[in-house]
Amino acid sequence: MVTVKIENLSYSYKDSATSVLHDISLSFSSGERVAIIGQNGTGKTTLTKHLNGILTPDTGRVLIDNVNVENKTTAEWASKVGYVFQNPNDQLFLDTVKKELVFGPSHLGIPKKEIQKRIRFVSELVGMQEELAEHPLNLTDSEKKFCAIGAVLAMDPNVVIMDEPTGGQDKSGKYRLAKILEYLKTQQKICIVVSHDMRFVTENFDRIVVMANGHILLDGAPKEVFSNPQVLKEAFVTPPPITDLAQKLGWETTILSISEFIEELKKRVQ
Amino acid sequence: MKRQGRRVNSGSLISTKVLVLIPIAVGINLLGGTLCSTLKLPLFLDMIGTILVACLSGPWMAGLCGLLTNLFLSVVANPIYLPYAFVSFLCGVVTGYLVKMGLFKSKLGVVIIWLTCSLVNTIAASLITVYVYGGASGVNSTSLATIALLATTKKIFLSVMSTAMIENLLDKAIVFIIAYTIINKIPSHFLNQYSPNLRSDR
Amino acid sequence: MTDNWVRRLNPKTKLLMIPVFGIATIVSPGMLLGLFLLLVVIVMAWQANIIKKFLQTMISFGIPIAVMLFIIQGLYSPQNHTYVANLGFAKLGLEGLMYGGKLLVTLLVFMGSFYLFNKTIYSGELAAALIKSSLSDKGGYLILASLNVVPQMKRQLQVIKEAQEARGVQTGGSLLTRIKVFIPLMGPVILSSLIDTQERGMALELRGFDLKNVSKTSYIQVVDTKLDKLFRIGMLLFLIIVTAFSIYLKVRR
Amino acid sequence: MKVSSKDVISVNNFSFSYPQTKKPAISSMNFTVKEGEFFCIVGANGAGKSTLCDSLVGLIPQYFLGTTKGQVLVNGQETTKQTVAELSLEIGLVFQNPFNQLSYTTSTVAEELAYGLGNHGIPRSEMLDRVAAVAKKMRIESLLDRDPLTLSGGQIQRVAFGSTYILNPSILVLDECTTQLDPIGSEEIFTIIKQLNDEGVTVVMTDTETERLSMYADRILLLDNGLQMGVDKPQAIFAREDLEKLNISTPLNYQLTQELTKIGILDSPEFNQDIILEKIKEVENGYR
Repeated sequence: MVTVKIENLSYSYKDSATSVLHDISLSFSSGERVAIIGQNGTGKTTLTKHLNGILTPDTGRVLIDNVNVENKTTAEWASKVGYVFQNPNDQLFLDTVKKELVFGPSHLGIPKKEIQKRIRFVSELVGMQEELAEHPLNLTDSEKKFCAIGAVLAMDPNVVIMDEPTGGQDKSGKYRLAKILEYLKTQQKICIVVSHDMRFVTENFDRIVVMANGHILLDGAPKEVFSNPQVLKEAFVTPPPITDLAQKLGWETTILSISEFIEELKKRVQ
Repeated sequence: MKRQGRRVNSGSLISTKVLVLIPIAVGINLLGGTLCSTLKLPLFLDMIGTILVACLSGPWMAGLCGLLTNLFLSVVANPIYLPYAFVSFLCGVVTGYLVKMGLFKSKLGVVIIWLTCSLVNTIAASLITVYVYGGASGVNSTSLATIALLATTKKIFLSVMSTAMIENLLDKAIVFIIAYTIINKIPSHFLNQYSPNLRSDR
Repeated sequence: MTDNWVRRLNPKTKLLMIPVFGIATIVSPGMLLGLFLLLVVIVMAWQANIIKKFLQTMISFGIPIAVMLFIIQGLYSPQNHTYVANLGFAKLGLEGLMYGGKLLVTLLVFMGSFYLFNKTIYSGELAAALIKSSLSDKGGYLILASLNVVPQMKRQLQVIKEAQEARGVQTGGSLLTRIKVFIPLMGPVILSSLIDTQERGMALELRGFDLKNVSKTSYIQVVDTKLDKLFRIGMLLFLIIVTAFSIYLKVRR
Repeated sequence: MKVSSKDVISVNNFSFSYPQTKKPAISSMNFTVKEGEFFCIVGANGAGKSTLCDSLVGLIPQYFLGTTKGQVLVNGQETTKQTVAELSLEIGLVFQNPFNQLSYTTSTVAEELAYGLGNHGIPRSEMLDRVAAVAKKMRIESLLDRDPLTLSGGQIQRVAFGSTYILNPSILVLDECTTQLDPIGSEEIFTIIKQLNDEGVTVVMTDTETERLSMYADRILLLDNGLQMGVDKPQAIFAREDLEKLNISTPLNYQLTQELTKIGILDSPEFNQDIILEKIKEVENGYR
């Protein structure tokens, strides 16, 4: 079991007077898959960077399992809070995929046997078992991302944060990501993902947080969130095309997938 | 019809491919220095980019890279660094030629480059410190060490050179260890676009 | 940036000032001419509205050097024969002091005119001036790109530092751990910059960087007035006269 | 119809392999692009989309070392007969990462846009006119005095795009140029591309996201593992049964069309959203 609580968090960057985050309160509990969406520059990444102490709030606090994040360094939180950066090139520095995966757990002092077991499992989960001996820079951008995700998952953190994992992923990449999210849910982890891909978000998340200008505009299940076209417009978020189509037809129920659309249509014409 | 790919601009003095590498290498040099001050290391480590260029595009480009590094330092940080541009230039050229001779392929070779480079740097930098700055370019730990030595030996050049030598051997040792480690991490498909005399085939 | 006559001078004029003033100071006997040229630079800095920063830089640069020169040359110069004071552990020599003084003035003239040049030109203007004077546009590229690439790399370094901390890499601690952390930090910076380099080179080619037989043009206009040309000729004449006069003085002695 | 019958690009049996790799990155490419066409290249990651784009603008084989076979013709001329710079006056390339498209020698957006013109020796008076015109087209007039490195992703992508377009190429190659943008940002870029295409510019575009491509493309080239799997109209490409295997997601519009045809609301596949909307409304009203 793990809990994350953000209490009245406000933050502004040193070099600018305007604040990036305003009085944000959120809490997440075990097994939740949460997507944070919103336009570029609204503070999504800034918010997630508070969860492992990369940034410290100006006011308010962040508690993980009731421990204030500020009490430990980011490196110390690494075993508990895994963070996958947007650009895998920022994170990878070793010369094989396997070394990248081993790096985290061996730093935590985990026995060799256990590490081997984890690597076997994680490399399969992220689809990298064939590439273990490969140099990360010889991988495609999408593979690099999975390598970075694997490196974080190998530490078996209870909270996993991913910044834009969907960007540039093809179909199989997104499918693999969905599998990873599913696995994390069965393990009762908290998974927080920043994404622009509305279709992916509606299909794979239990909860969506919509941000605009450092505020939280909406927070709830995909159905609730996408039933507010006015607010979404304010956040410059476009709902998935199928939802949009149903709204244009004037249907009251919020549609998130093709099958739902067809079902609703059948209901209406019967 | 089958033909080898070629660069159309091969006639020009510096190809674009090499040219764009230099500002990046200058940036790497400066970042090394910046990182030293943020990590509070008593070192400079501002030659990693130059070594990289020496490996990828030869001695003269490496010299140019060293020259620009100091030019830039004198523009943004402190004009004191300007005269030492000559030293960085010389170090780049020397390193470049030694790499060209194939010395970067083995660990022993790297040791030779390290010693040569430290020596060249020490002599050239001392000459500048003595003849341009009259013995010390400012108040820091090195200058204080110089004065201490001066008080006992009474010989300016000797004092300047001994402190510079110690400082250089340590700094360049770390620089070459890092550069060697990193260059051996660059995947071959990238290096293939540049020069072949880099490292033993792995 | 405020507009004034110092800023409006052609970059080439200000660039020429550095060697002319510096060399004139070196060749002239004593330090009088040097002091006068330093005064000229100071007046120009005042006219360019950068006097405060200028003086701050000159002082923070000059005082440590002055102190060191005083100790090293004043106390330990082998030329010392005439002693002006005895400090107990060493004697203060006149020759060393004079030499140190001349060196200090020379350095201040060089650094001062360099600082003035550096702070009163707009970097794009320099490149444009260099391109116009048919000095290689590749040289212009190297100077400007080196200046522009660094801030972005610094930002990237910051992101990488965060990413590595998030992976459990400690960036503080003993000297050894701090040296060890250098690779996880510099490695990604270097490797990802090298990858970017490839595309940047491609982009330059696509934008006609390497075109031959084309006289390149620039968006930035560089004004080279008659006054600029006059200044430049004047400075060169000045240098010749100073050199000739100094040689004459030396020969006569 | 905006598309003419003239071939502006023809790729004849073209293959390329990078040094020291046995498998070619792309092999036996055979297709043509017509003047005014909106031509898309679709394929999974690593299928060879970028390699193909680099080949169209001459970077392969002029900039990258490697082995080539066959030829690429742009406006009837082999790409190897001109330098990349000369070729860029006919065919421009926009990268995925706009930061790599900047020259790093300028301190304002206006200078950045003008940079390529300067290299081609365009007189300053004409430069000013063209900068103003392109800025208007790319909707970056208000940014002209800003430092490019301080802009947001969407803004900088438009600057990068503008700096390519300012050379007036009649063909534009766009290599996943919206992947790094948020939905609004990529919408803006797509609108601009569509507008240029309507004005007669030939567009060659790659993306992993098929949703939008399916709406704009006249024809699609399907790539897999460096091989050409087919060139056809989007309707035909997205109706293929091997898409799943090739790792390409079917656009929602197509899935919906298939479902609607199944339950008899549409008689034949229809991809225009407005028409679909109309049809459904008709059916709904009929039952009310």
